[in-house]
Amino acid sequence: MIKLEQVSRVFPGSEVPAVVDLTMTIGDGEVCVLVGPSGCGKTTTMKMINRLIDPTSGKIYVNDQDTSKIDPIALRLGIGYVIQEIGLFPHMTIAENVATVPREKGWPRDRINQRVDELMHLVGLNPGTYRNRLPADLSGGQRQRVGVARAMAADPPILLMDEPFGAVDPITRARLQNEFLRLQEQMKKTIVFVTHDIDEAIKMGDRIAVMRDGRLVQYEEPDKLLSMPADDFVATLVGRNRSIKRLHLIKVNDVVQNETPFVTPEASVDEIRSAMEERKTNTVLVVNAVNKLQGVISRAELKGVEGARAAQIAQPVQNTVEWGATLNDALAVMLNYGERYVAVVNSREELKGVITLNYLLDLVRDDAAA
Amino acid sequence: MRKYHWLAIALVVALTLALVGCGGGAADEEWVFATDHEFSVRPDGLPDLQNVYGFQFDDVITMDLGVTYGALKEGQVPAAMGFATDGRIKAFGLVNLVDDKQFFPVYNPAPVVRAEVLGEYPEIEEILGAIGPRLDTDTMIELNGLVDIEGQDHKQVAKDWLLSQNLIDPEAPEGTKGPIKVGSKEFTEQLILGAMSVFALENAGFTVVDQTGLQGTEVARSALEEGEIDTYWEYTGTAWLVALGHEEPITDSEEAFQKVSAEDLEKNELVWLDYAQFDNTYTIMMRQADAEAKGITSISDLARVINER
Amino acid sequence: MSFWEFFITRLDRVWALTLEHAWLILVAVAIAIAVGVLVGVLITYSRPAAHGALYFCQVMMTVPSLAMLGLLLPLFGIGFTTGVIALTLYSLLPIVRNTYLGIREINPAVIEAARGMGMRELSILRRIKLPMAFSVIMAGIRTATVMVVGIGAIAYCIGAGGLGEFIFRGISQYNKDLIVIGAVCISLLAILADFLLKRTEKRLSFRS
Amino acid sequence: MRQRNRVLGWTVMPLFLLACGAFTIYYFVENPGGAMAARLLIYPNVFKLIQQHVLLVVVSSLLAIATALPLGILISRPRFRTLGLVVENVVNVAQTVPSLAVLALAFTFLGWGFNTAVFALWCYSLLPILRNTYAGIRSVSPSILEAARGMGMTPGHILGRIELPLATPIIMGGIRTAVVINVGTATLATFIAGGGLGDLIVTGIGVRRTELILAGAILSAVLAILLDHLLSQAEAEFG
Repeated sequence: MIKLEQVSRVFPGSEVPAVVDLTMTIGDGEVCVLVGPSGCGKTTTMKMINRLIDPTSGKIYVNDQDTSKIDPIALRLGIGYVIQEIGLFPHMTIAENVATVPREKGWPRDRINQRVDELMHLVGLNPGTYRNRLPADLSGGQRQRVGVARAMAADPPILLMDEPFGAVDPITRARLQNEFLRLQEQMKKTIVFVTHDIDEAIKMGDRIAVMRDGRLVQYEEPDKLLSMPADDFVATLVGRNRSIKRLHLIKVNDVVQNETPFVTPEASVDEIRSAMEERKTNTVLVVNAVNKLQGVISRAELKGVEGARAAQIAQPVQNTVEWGATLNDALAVMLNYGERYVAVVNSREELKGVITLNYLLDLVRDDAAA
Repeated sequence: MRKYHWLAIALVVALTLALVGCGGGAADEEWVFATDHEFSVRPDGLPDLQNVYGFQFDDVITMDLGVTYGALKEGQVPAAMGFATDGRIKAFGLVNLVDDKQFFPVYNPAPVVRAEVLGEYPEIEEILGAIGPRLDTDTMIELNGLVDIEGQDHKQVAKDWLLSQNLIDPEAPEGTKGPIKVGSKEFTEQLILGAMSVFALENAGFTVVDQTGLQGTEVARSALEEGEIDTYWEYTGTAWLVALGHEEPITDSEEAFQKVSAEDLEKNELVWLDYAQFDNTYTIMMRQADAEAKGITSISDLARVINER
Repeated sequence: MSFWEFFITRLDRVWALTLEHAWLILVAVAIAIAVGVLVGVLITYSRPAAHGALYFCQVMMTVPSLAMLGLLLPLFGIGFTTGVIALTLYSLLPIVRNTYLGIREINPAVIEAARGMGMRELSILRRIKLPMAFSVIMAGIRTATVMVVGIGAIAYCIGAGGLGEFIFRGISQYNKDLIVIGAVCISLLAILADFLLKRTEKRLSFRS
Repeated sequence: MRQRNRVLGWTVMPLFLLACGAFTIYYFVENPGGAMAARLLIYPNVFKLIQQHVLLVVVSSLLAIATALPLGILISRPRFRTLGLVVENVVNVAQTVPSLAVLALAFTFLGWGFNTAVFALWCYSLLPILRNTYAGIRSVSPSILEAARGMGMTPGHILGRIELPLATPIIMGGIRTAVVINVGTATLATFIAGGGLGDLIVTGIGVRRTELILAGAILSAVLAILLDHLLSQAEAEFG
């Protein structure tokens, strides 16, 4: 648990304090996102937690210990720290980068090596391929994964993340965010996450702290923040399309449906037709015995192919989202491919179900009504 | 601003041409004198020489000692300073002007040794003292010539001569005593004399640290006084005027040696060993043909010619 | 006597003086690296000190090497030691400057990341700052070494020994062969030193 | 503000340096520290040596600029691309050759004197100017050149209005380096009868008179700083 009590910070030579009288508590296992326009004091607040910056007044407690009484080195070794990809050490290999904190802590070599492999697997980088590469040889997304792995090397209970996905393209960013959320589900770390992107905040945060001019304006769960903004500033920040933004908050996992019919690859044309009739849809998905998605068949493809099997006429499925994505991702995919549904698959490409456009429309309408 | 570029380039070219045009050589009838650095400031050097003889060169060019001979030979200057024992004077067709007012003192070289070292190894007196009396003017001119004209190595020249005089054996024994630090100044004669000291000491079973080739009198002298070297060959006149700071030059060899050695022993605990037979005096040189054509044989003649222009 | 005959008769001397020269450079540059990197690192912690030191370096570099040698002469006497001191002073300047600039050029985010992860200042220095500034520091060392090879020749004037002997003796004896031997040996020594340092740098530095 | 800095740069700093030089001359001529140094440290003599030194530096530097600049421009032209690379590599190696070696080698085939010294200084200062001219012009981004060509500028205009102005800081850096090196190397000219402040220094070393060494050293250092400053000032003016 991290507790800030009336924390203020004034930088020398500056009349305006960077952070004023900030009091907040971040619960264990929670992702707390600090969000606000640049210069609002969110990064300063974060850096005060690991004492890269010391508060001018006020107290900060980490696990009920006053941080000003802990040696800053010991404090930092117990807190993971992720910044944009530029924070990687360009002269060290990926393995060396990841091993930084364990080496600082004086772990034995074997244990470090083992841990590095483990972490690289965890963030989806094959150690055999990437261990001895330099950061410059990696793509932006890969570098960001290294940054996360590096912060988690010594398995710290707390992570500080300063715009960790800021420097990558939107598609990669969305993927990294999803991966990270999935990791967090297993790890249950206490995370302080700084961003200026309200969408990212809504997607990532268990609680969101909106800051402005060094003050905490509202500290709420994302859903509440969207439905009940504390003042005009927050309302403007979250934007007029709040209801659509709520789509960010709902995971496909929670609402996946089975409206589109499935057939086996061996199904005949008649079987396919009847499956469509049964659910009154124009498409049918082809799924094999181990539930793996093989393709899709629409009414148009059924013309003049009497006697063929489903596997022969199935088209590849492009409109899929991964398990753990949000409804917003699902909507984006639908719009992209002009389909009224998306297929939800897990990382082994097994079909988990579908989400339809009608469902989304209902959801947004309900919101607006409420 | 852009037009300045062409302006700047044009300016550069113009200035260059102008300066190159100005930088022409000296006019023919200019009396330019070539000297080394030390001679330009010594009490027995150019400024006082000009005062005593009452004339003034138009220009003085300072250069490395040894370059003066070549400069004179090639006709780039009409007069230059040199050393009387330098082999190049004869070889280059130069002539020494007579020092008719006896401006220059005598300069007999002798090994000067720190008394402290001599106290520990008294045999050094005999070893180094034996060299000087066998060196007369002709010998020294010849030895210098071997280096400066023939291009032989000064060490080889020194060794060959010592062998020919039976002062050393062909193979030096293993060094067991010492070490003795031998110095010398930078010019050829000093290098030869220094090398002779080195070989003679090595022949007598000393380990020798070779510090020869020091830049100038004062460097060598203060090195000796401060114990950075133990011995080097100094000239009586130079020691009298430069090191001991006297104003009146001594023109008799024996008198100079006696006075210098007595004072140096008393003041600086330095012992002068037996001096060489030759007097390596400074000399004012001209090309032989040139001097004859102008009827110059002495420095007074030179002064007269320059003043009567 | 042809040049080559002349050269062969002096081969021993050439070799001895080249070694002497190289040793002079080696000692001076080694001391300069130790002191220069230390000073360069220390001044990164104080802006006024850094400005002062850099300005001092810039002014010192304009003092002609001959003058510097002359000024040290009354203080330290003739010989190898004075030569080493003068060469060390000269080679300090580019090393201090480049160490400072090399460390200052590092992206502050990298250093903050290291601090944020709990690295101690000493290990940041050893594992982040110095390795990342390595190529810039090496460039300083190369500049210093090449420069000092040349000044080493002039240091013959104050009895530091080395290849300057050939040049100065060649000039005063009007002996062209001696001058050529001296000039060529010194130049080769400088080129060789530069080449070796370049190789070392390539081998030790990370790909960028 | 910038205007004021410029005026100050042309007046205060040079005047201060000149005053330093004048004081140095005055102090050492009045306090030569003994009869030996007094024979050399007299006003006409010191002024003659300063004049020689300045002449050595200025003539050789101007010659070097006048040759290296056009040469650098020439080898940076696309059609001399290979030549440029060759020259660049040769210059990089040649720059490691010590100045004393260049001076001594020049002496072996040109004999002693002012002209030899100028030649050696010219050779030596050619390199940094040539290299920086080439590097400066090559550093101009190809997209800028393409834009200029696309707008229909002639090659001459591209050189005069785009390449040279953009390369000016680097070229001026080379010239400044060359001039400062020249001031230092010119002190060595005395060994081959080139004159200059080296006369004071070498004589001072020879007869161990600190006053002579100091006078020569300070005056040459002041000269180097002054020329460097004036050049940086000129760079700010025209750059």
